[in-house]
Amino acid sequence: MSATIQTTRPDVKPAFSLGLQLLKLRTFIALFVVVVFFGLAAPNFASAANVILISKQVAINAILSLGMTFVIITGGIDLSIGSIVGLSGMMAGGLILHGFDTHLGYTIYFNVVETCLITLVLGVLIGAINGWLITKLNVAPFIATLGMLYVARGAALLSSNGDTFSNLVGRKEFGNQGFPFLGEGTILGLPVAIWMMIGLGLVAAYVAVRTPLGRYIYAVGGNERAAGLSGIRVNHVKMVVYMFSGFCAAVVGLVITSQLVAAQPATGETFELTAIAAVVLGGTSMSGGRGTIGGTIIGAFVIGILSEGLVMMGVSTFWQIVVKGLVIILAVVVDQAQRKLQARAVLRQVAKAG
Amino acid sequence: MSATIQTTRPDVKPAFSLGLQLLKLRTFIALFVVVVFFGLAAPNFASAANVILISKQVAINAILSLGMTFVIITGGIDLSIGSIVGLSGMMAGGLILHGFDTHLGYTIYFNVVETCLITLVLGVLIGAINGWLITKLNVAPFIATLGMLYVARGAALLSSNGDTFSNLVGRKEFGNQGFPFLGEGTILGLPVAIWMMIGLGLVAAYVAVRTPLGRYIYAVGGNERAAGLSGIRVNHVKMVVYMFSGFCAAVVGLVITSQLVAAQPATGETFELTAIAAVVLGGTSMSGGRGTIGGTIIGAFVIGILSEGLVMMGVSTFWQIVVKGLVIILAVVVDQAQRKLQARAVLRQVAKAG
Amino acid sequence: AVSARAAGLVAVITPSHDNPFYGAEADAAKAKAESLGYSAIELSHDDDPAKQYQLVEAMIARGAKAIILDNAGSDATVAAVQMAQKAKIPTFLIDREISVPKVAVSQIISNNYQGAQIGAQAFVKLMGEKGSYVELVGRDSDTNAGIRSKGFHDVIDDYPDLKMVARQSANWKQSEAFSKMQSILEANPKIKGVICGNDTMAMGAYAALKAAGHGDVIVVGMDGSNDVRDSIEQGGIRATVLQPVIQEAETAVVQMDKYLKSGSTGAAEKQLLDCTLIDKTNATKLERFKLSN
Amino acid sequence: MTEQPVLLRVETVSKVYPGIIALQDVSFDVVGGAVNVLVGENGAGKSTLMKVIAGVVQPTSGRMLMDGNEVQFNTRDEAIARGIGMVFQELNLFPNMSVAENIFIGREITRPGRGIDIREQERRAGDYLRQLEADIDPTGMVGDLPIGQQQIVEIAKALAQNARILIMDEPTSALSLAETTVLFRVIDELKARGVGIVYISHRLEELIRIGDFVTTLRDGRVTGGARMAEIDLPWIIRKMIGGEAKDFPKADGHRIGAEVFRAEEITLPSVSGGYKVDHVSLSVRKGEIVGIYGLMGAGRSEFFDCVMGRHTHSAGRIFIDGKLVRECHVSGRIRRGLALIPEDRQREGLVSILSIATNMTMASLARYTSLFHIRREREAAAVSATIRDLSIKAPYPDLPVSSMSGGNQQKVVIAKALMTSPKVLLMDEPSRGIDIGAKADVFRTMRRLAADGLGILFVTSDLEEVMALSDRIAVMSNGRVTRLFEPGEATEDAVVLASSVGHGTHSHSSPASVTP
Ligand SMILES: Nc1ncnc2c1ncn2[C@@H]1O[C@H](COP(=O)(O)OP(=O)(O)OP(=O)(O)O)[C@@H](O)[C@H]1O
Ligand SMILES: Nc1ncnc2c1ncn2[C@@H]1O[C@H](COP(=O)(O)OP(=O)(O)OP(=O)(O)O)[C@@H](O)[C@H]1O
Ligand SMILES: O[C@@H]1[C@H](O)[C@H](O)CO[C@H]1O
Ligand SMILES: [Mg+2]
Ligand SMILES: [Mg+2]
Repeated sequence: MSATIQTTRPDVKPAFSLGLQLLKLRTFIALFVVVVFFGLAAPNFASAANVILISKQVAINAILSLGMTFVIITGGIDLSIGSIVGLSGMMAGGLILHGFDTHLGYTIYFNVVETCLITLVLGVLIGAINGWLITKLNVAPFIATLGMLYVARGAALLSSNGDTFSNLVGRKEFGNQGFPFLGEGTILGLPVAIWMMIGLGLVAAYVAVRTPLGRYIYAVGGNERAAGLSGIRVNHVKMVVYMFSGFCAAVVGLVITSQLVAAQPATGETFELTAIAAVVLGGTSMSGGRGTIGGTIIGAFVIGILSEGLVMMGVSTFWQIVVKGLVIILAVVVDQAQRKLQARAVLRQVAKAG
Repeated sequence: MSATIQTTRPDVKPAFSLGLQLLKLRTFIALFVVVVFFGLAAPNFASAANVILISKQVAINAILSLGMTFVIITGGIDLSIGSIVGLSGMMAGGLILHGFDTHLGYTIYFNVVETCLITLVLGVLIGAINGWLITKLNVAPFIATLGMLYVARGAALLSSNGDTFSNLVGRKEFGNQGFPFLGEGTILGLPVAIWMMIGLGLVAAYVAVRTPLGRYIYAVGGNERAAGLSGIRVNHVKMVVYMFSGFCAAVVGLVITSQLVAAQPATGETFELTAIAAVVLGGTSMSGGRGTIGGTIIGAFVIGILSEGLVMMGVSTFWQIVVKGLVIILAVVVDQAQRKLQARAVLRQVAKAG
Repeated sequence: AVSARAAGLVAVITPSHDNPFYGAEADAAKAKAESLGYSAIELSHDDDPAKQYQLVEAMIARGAKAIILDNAGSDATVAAVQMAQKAKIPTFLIDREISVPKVAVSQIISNNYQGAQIGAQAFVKLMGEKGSYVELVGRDSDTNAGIRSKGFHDVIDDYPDLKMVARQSANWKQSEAFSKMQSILEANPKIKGVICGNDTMAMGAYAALKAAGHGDVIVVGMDGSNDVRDSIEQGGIRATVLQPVIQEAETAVVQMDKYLKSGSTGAAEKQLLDCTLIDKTNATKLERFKLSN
Repeated sequence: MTEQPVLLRVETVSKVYPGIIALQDVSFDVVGGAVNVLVGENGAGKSTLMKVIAGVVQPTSGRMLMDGNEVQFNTRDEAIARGIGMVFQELNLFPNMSVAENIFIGREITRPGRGIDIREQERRAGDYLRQLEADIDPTGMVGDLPIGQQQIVEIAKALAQNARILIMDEPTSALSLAETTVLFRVIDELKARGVGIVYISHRLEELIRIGDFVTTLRDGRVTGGARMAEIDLPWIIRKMIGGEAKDFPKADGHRIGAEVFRAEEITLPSVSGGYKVDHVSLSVRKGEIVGIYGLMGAGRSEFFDCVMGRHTHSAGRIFIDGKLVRECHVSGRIRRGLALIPEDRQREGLVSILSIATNMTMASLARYTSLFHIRREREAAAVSATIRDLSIKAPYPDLPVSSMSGGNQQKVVIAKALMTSPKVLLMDEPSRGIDIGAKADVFRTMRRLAADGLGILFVTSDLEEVMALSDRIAVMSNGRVTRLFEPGEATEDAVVLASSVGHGTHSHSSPASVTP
């Protein structure tokens, strides 16, 4: 096929990388547009303080989306993260307020760090249950996590019988003070939540592109059977992604609870949908095997800025809902359109060459 | 689907037909269990009146599930039905209360039949938009319908600016009375809603097993590429299933609005999840290609009876949520387990024989 | 228990108990009913009229003697109550009213207008009669939301130096109030006060303010929940308005008992109970929506 | 033969794909009542041309004529409407539906009012299958059939279309000698009925046998066309690869060492009763190539699956270098030096949306990883080296593997296995859908690997292949090893005979009826 190679090598390569750039830029463009738009439309939107505030709010959805990205790349879905956020919040709140009652007459109070660790473990555990249902009992991810959505939410409500664990400042005598730091605290002027987003984001990105695990995640999403035959432990990989997703949800649970200084069992409802939206906006395909962490983060920002901006402009809640829906659809439509366009561009190139 | 098991060798046929029965019976057993349990546990649960009542309440979810079944068999999903229920309710309510304002100074009032037809058309239209996004712009079903979930809900809220259209009895001078019949009315002692469920159910079942369209739906779900190469108009088939799903949602919208004699824009939230649960309980696989209408109906009854029974026993709402989740997961786990067991049974047979 | 069976079953239907307000009223009603020899079950309609309708249907089938209802929307609830009425099952509304009279036997609700006004007066005083403020409104389908908002403005709007810079609905929800407040803050960092249609929203709003380092902003709520009480005691939220919701629930049950026995409650259908202001002075005396004195 | 009508004429058709010109000014006639053979190397453009005719792919330029007037097919069903049937290179069946439903998909037999006539469909499906002498239950689920039987269903499906033009793109790639013979008889019947048949295969001897007209493609261009009667094998080979035939590398001149692999009493009970793999014991020595011959459904793929540890309920013991293999996971066994090249590259060999390079290194990533960090440069080096070794046509290793032709995709799968530098290589139909050029590459590679001390077990349904390549030959039938031939001991007759033990239906497949 020497002929083909000649026609392709010199002049198609640029076309490809160009197309790739386009594809990458897609989400950036969206970001750019919303920023500029609201910068003009909404009062002191672009102020430094505000940028930080927005990032801080985006962080919550962004962190959830990180876990969701891997899940979706393996061709799965995790509908339970919203409920996990709620449940882990209650866990943290309960531990700080009432401690852990060993039914031996005395109660253990954990310090904040321990409390956080326990909560994170809980999140990972729930993720593991999801993974176990999906891999060992081969329940469809949608169903397994849908079930967990209900179970975890119910558990959260039962844990306090619907009440709110409020005023979670801890008590000196219990040595469990300082919990609000996660929510209010700042490091080098940046809120903790933002640092978490950056940290987790970098780790996830590295895993995705530079580690075997990352490759395996893409492979499993692309063709499970082939992956298995290549010696990839498909089930292990799946377990890991759902556990990571649960972990991210628990992190968010902690952050929100600490921000509210109160744990409310209904917290996190429909968070999963916004996370999925961000992931898809970021160019991850629902059919698995394709997606990037960077894209997801940008997707989260686009959604965050959008809803922020609309609220700040005082747009009616009802319109906000409509816009959200349109954006989700539009994102994917544009994505598709660009893929097509790109392909065509290349074809024309080759046609000229050949 | 019953046909999923086959045998080429006569000697093991009995074992298989047995396994087959088991598989078919699975959902029946569940039904039987819940009925018996609540029959004993909840006072006058099994009364004729109550049976009709439950069926009436099940009808709503059952009708939604019919549409969802076909969608899922094609390997898709429709998250927008809940919002369509809300929007079509508002449409009907709006038409009855305020008529259609031709901005030419006069307002048209439609009679109830026309109103219903217009509403159904709306539902089909929204379904068509979903289908169009999915087939023409190839947006993933999950995303397309997720977007529509927001857009339609927003539209419903905007249509009345969040208010409720109340007291929809119509007016003599407008000749649009009689709308409540759908909700309260009975034919031969059975509520209209139940008749609708029966009617739509029979049609759907016939289409599924006896018409080419039905075969195509299974074919598309089983192997889309092959379907295309076999000359099946894959896109047409998909359009049809989403339009039918939208249609079913509109029907439910009418029924509920007529029951409440009021249209409330938030109506139908999370209905899609319960519908999916019923479909899956009925043995339809989320990966497409496998499922039956009969199973779905039974699935809807299991869920309906369960929640109804729990209510009657005065079980806390929080526990109800947990139970719902467990049932959804259990349904699929049992399904999977039975398949495995079945296979093993035969293997043991072979071992004995050989 | 035997006698309870004899007296029959009472259904107490309220919104989801994840707002302590509803938990409290439901428990109060249940306790009262049981003390009068009824058996009672607590159900929740999650503010979904369709679900509420099905619950009422179920209770009719279950053969309940009467229904105590904190409803899911003043218009969308009428049909359900009418259905019960047709089935000869009296409904007694608490906390929220419905738009049609003579369907429910009695509607025992807080005097939301009066309550809103005393709340607003406290707010005005705390604000020093000037400065920019934000209003968080309740769910539109709940008449309480509208009435309270009116009550607020009928007072506040008399003070030209009090400027409302944002008004958003948070649907009575804590989490929604939190995120809405965050966003509003971004557009208006210099707000001085926030007045809320209920306590859960007040809690959410205050948390957002505190997290953004605006803990000094004046927040006033309405309900009188323990959470807000604690916050008041720690100098967070400044004031709230206690709804006599326990009293409402108990009165409703008493009148129900009377009605079932004699065929009349001996009271008008609509009954408004006045609210009381809660602030630093009397917060300590508040426990689960009851003032001990 | 001059009165034979031209049913369809393709005129100067071109088709451009990203990075590749699949077809360039191709003209091609489909003659009725004749077998029009299309032959060319992997990636020559055969499938693409056929897909154009069948309305699956739209040409970038050029036109098609039927009965003199121009036609244009934008979708598959438009072509079907004009009587164009096709058996695709990759199977296109519905695993979730019955054999009968598959055969009549898109052309259901319905009775007014009463809907689909299931009984009638099953009856007629039975007829077609009988015509192909396959004992497949029309009510059975296609998903439960092995790939060989699925291919027969695919052919039956095409027959049921009663097409005027019937395209067969490598229909015999998973068929045994016996099935192939039956297929050829059916093809003759169709010819007699005036059907125009287009036949694509890499098994050249087949083409010589049944072809009437032959067209050769190379790099998307037509390089020759003639009546089969007027030309011979060397001609075809010259036209398609522009050089002389590279035939099977000789087996001589390499030492066979100690035993490297031994399987003992491998069994796999079958869901449909009996055993798919029936107490199979086999051993391979260093530098030895053992060929496993058998009819379709003999259990060879299942045997390999058991060896790789893909079946939880299989029994038996496996030894590598005399040490018992305890690892039960595929990953573990790969680490112990086993590697499988699966039969179905689409479903089990490749992750089609990932790049060529990623696919190649998928099974051997550990080698390019320090701790948990992938060393890109090491990986890239290994990839380009292997691409050279196997002369894979991959201008850019970063393109998705789906953009390669069937044969080159197969080479990628082989590359993936080799990059784990295994001790024992299990190859299931390694030459399936590969042209002689590529075949020779693969076989030479097999030889070289053997010479390097690798033990190779390979499954094939090609008699010539197994005879030429194997040091020893194991013949399987009904899941059992019916005979083991020591070097030099095997004769075609004996092998075929052993392969049909307990296959009453296949008794006619004596070599006499096969060799032209
Ligand atoms: N969908 C596609 N996208 C991009 N390139 C393609 C696509 N399909 C085929 N090609 C390219 O077109 C050329 C011809 O492919 P085709 O499958 O027709 O070859 P072939 O003759 O059938 O080879 P084989 O004998 O291996 O099947 C190949 O080089 C292949 O890379
Ligand atoms: N997925 C399956 N489900 C049920 N039976 C199967 C399946 N795959 C294969 N079989 C049966 O197992 C036996 C061996 O099939 P297998 O595919 O291993 O044969 P083979 O020798 O590899 O032939 P081929 O060349 O077609 O692969 C056959 O009897 C077949 O019917
Ligand atoms: O009056 C009640 C309470 O304010 C509650 O907090 C929200 O719902 C309103 O109807
Ligand atoms: Mg090909
Ligand atoms: Mg095989």
